[in-house]
Amino acid sequence: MLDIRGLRKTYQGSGRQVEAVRDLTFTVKAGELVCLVGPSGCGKTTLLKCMGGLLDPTSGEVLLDGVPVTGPPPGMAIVFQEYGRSLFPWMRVAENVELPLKEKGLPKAKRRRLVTDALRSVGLPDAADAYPWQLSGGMQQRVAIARALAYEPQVLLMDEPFAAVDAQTRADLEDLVRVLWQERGITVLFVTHDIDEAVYLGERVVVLSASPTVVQDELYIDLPDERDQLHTRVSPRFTELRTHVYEQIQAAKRAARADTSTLSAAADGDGRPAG
Amino acid sequence: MLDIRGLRKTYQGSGRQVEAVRDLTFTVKAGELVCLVGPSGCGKTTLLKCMGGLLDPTSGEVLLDGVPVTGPPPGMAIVFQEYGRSLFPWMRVAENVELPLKEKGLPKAKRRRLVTDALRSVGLPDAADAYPWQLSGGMQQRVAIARALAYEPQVLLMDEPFAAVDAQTRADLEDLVRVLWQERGITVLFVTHDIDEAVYLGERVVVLSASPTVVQDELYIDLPDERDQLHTRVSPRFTELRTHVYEQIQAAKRAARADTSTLSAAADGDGRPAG
Amino acid sequence: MRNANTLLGAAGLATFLALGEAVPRLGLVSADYFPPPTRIAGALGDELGDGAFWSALRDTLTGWVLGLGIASGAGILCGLLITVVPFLRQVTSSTIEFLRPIPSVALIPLAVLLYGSELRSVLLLVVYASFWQVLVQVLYGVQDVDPVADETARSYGLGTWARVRHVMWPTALPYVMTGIRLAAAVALVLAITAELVIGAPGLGSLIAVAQSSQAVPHMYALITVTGVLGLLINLGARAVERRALAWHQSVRGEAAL
Amino acid sequence: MKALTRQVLFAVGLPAVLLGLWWAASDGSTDPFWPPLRTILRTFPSVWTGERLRSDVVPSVLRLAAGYALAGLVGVGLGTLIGSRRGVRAFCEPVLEFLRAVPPPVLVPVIMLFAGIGDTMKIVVIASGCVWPVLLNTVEGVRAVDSVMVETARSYHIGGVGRLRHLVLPAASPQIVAGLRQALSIGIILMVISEMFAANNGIGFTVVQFQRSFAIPDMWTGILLLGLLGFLLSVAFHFAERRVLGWYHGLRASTRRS
Amino acid sequence: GSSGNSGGSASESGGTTKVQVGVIPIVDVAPIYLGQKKGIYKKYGLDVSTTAAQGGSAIVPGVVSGQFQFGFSNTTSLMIAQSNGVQVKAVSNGVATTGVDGKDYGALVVKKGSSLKSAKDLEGKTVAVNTLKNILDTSVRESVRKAGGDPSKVKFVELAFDQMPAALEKGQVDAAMAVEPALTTILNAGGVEIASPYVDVAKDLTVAMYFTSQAYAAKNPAVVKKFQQATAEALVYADSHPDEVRDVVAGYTQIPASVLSKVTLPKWPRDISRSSVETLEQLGEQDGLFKTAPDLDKLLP
Ligand SMILES: Nc1ncnc2c1ncn2[C@@H]1O[C@H](COP(=O)(O)OP(=O)(O)OP(=O)(O)O)[C@@H](O)[C@H]1O
Ligand SMILES: Nc1ncnc2c1ncn2[C@@H]1O[C@H](COP(=O)(O)OP(=O)(O)OP(=O)(O)O)[C@@H](O)[C@H]1O
Ligand SMILES: [Mg+2]
Ligand SMILES: [Mg+2]
Repeated sequence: MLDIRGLRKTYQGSGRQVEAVRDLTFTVKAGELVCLVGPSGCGKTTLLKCMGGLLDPTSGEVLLDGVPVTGPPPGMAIVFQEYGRSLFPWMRVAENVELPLKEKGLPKAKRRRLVTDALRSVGLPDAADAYPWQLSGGMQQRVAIARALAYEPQVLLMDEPFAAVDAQTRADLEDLVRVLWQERGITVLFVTHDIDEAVYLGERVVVLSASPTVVQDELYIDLPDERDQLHTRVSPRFTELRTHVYEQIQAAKRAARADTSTLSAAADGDGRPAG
Repeated sequence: MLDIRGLRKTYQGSGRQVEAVRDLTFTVKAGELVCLVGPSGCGKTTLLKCMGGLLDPTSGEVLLDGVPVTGPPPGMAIVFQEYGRSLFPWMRVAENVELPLKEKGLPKAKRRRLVTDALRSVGLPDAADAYPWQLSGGMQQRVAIARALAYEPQVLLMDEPFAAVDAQTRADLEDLVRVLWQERGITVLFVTHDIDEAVYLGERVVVLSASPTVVQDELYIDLPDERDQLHTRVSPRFTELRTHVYEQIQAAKRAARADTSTLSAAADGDGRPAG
Repeated sequence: MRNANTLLGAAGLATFLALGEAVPRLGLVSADYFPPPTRIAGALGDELGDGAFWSALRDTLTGWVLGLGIASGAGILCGLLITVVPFLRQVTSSTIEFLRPIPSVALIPLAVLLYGSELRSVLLLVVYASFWQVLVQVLYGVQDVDPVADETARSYGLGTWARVRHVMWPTALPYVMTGIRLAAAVALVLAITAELVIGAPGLGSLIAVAQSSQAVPHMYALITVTGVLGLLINLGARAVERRALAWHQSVRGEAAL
Repeated sequence: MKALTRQVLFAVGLPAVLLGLWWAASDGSTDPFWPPLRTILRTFPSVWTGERLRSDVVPSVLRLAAGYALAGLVGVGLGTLIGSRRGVRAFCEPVLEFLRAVPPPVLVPVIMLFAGIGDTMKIVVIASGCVWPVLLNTVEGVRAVDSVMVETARSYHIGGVGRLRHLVLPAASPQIVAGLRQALSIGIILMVISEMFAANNGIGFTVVQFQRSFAIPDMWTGILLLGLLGFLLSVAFHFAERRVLGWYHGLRASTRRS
Repeated sequence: GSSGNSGGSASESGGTTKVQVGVIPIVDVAPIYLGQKKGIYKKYGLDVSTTAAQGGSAIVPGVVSGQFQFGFSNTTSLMIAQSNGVQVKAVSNGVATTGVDGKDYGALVVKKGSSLKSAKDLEGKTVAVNTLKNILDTSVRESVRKAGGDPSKVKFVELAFDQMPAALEKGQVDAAMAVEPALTTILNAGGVEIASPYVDVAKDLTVAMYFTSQAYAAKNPAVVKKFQQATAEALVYADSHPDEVRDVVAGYTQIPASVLSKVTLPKWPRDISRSSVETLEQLGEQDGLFKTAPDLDKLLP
């Protein structure tokens, strides 16, 4: 379904040239739930924007059902990492969620039902009439998620969508995503920094290397399809998988670290700010 | 050192009235590292802003060394949850970090050293000349952290400061905070959603209830002072403590949930968006 | 809070009047050429009792309302069109910069040639001058769209029109409001200047008569009327703004404080 | 290089077409007020000779520069003050709105009472008109500074001058620049108006003189010159803006399609 | 608006022709208003309405484009217009100097206590006139010349009449060529007349005239004729009824009563003085006002 082929992206401008993504090739099959992990700044957001048709790759291509993506394809929803800025401050929460539905041409009654349901499912049934800037960070993020859910997309791209919510809500939302994915058969690409989350959620985890980015590892998650927060997370296989991913990320960072000054050095006590 | 007494905050405006914080009373001693956890939207950011003198409480007061806080007190640094918007887009990264030091009147050489060290310690030695909007989300967040560190505060308030960075970087930054805290003897108040992080970092964990907010629980973390990622996190006491905190948060949410429609209901399959 | 603002504003005006009273009374300039407000008030009373004044006021306001309406509508429309079609922006920018600084006063003979001293002459000048104000503000405002917001809109498949309506327009709105406030005053200024020079009926021609008649207090009284008109216009604009921009940082910050 | 040619083509394309249309439409004209473009262009070099450049264009441009600079300083200064203090705004706004609505041609005599009839008067007149777009835009820009940034600055004790320099002015700068841009063309307009009073040189004076003495083609050359002047100034402005607002244009363009 | 436009808004209905006249709202055009009031124009089958503009720059294009059928403009302006190919045609006298030195409706004045005693003293000084390169500076130069001074040494500055009193008093200009009612205002404030430039040009100087476009005159000779006759009658009437003139002026201007009672009224002779116009032409030519010499035969009726 989604084919990323030899994707490369170099940012230019204001006297800075960054090769964010060097060479990415992987495939997401229809109806798959793939988690993407990788060090901070490795190009996950860049990749997602290229897949969403919002950014033109420097070279390589993104194919959706075999057709190159040149603009935002229909039926795809993105939850942006910068959730705060992706909500329109001039619209109330319900209006924010409703807007894409309006553009889709849904009848009013249906729109209203979708909005109410989506807000309820992210735990914000009472926030419909608030402006986004009247909400806490986590609430804003959940509004952005609700907007994507109400849109009923075929493909859902989520960029660290649960970063700002508390552990309990996060667990609930994780289960929500899995339920929706199973019921609707949608394709989900999920960027996260939480390794447990990646393993718990995904059918497959793709580990990216540090920038300039390539695919460091791909891992099939052979946990049973029926997962739940209590039992899955304590199963031995889960622990094995998460350890594996953790090691891969460390390997990815180590490769990058070899040539730049280091973060762990700071933690060891010799690179911290003088004081 | 920091006394929060009967703090209450009600937001008003645009036809919405929210009692964000109902009644908070607790104390942070000088040189303590306290972690604050609580459900999304319970008022942690609000509390931090009141402590930082950025927001006037509706009633109650915040005392710093016995003196009521009316404006931002000197020697206090805040890392904002909305890291992206707290960086000035017209300044390069190094200038962003340097600005508060300039205002403090530090000599140029010292400023430059502090900036370089701080950026190195958060793993961004090469980003000094970039504009914030040329960085990834996690990198922006680390710039905001570097700014606070370079400022060499006595009191450090951090609002979910590691939400956007990867697991490895997060672990490194956690250790960095603990090292700085131990070496400089600063007072740290740390808001997080990650229960493990709260227990790993804190001397004490304060659990807030859902909105309208009160203190649900306070927990002294009796782990040894020398902590490290590998061993501390697998110790039985750590597991006990994190389970306790987890239960408290669930209790907090359960109390709130009793009267509003629920999030877990959605996860169970009956509250999700129709489709 | 609103009351406090009104009071402060009144205090500001009172200070201004007191200053105006003091300058001639202290002999800084002769009261013959710069009459104190008390004398202007007398002349203003004369004018208010005169039917000709009211019909002139109506004529001026007609020119102003029509001119401003046309200019704002055209400015907003052209501004949005020019930004939505990048080609247009590139092609027109030099022409816009060329036409903009051509002073409307230099167009007066042209206007007279085309329309004589009728309302249409006034309209031509008013529209020409205030159109640019709105247009430039729209161009800058649309440029201010947050890239993340725009990307959000595009990723949800919002079409061009929907993005104009739901993203560009609200972002540009604060700029547009400023543009319209600027244009409102410019339109008034031009309406009166045109009447003054061409002799189209309105406050401007009354001012011209007062000027050439050496009726200094009457002239100032009429100027005061134009100033008060400007004041009222601004009050209206502010009221609209408070409603339309309730979500905006500038208005929002005030409600919370 | 190619991009440059493209830009030049775009810049001259539409004006060329318009001039062509004008040329064609006016060619047979015998109306003294609508001279053929051919005549106007033929007159142009003889009117705006070196002597006139020195005696009329240069003084005008100098007065414009002085008035514009004054307006910029006052507009940004006052605007910042008014925008950041609600009380000051409430206090000043009625008076400012009052003054703003007074047409410059009737304001000039009043200004003459205080500033004489020399260059000072003209500079004040230019400034008095240019100041409004700058002032209004500054006020609105300052009012709209992002709350998170304001809080950041407060918590780091960035106050006073530092706050102005590092937070308020840069944050408002996109809007201030919009105002300065507007003021530029208004400045040219007021330059002409100010030279209609008590003047004996300047572009505006010359144009009005031509108009009154029915030297219509010469008057048209003056109008063309004013347009040309505005265009040149705006090109200069464009480059200055690109420098000053580099961060802003980079930010706005950063995530658009490359 | 092309010059071929014959009718404009002039239309005949029931024997009366509607005509628009562009005027400047000053004392000079009192005869038109008086003629309207007294029914003189009606008598000739004309329904006259006036539009007040600030100056010739709005009236001449208005007449040429057919917005106005007739207009009021000073003689020099008309000659300049004609020499530049603007097809105007004078139809009637407008206003003339009183011809009395020291008692004219326009005069060269200085402020109270000024050291300037005669036009000769103006050398090196600044004189305010309402428009440069026009009838006023030409006349002032003639006064200087007649007083034995060098007119090229006088500096002129443009200033509207209503600003002359203040500028004189503040010393921004040394002298001003003012006409009524600014003249009376200045004299009331203690100003002193040092010359009567109009009189210096010619005792019977035709200062301004009513005019139309040549196209209109060619197409509507009958209307022009009626306007000429009616205006002549109105001029004569005004000239002999100064009190009625003051009354009518009070109606269309706002000249304060105290000033109005003191203003010196101009003369409104029936006919244009061709010789004075010729003098004015020569002076204008001396001052370089004309591109090509105006053709008085074509301009004057
Ligand atoms: N607009 C831009 N201009 C220049 N460089 C950019 C821009 N956006 C991103 N980059 C650079 O591209 C690289 C990848 O950024 P990206 O946002 O894709 O990372 P990420 O994987 O999403 O990181 P994070 O997990 O921290 O969000 C970074 O080095 C960043 O500095
Ligand atoms: N400016 C505001 N106006 C109105 N209500 C507000 C405003 N800011 C916050 N609130 C409300 O106050 C409550 C607490 O918000 P706060 O941001 O303090 O929560 P939080 O604990 O930081 O949540 P999170 O973990 O999601 O960031 C929320 O219900 C929110 O809707
Ligand atoms: Mg990212
Ligand atoms: Mg928060």
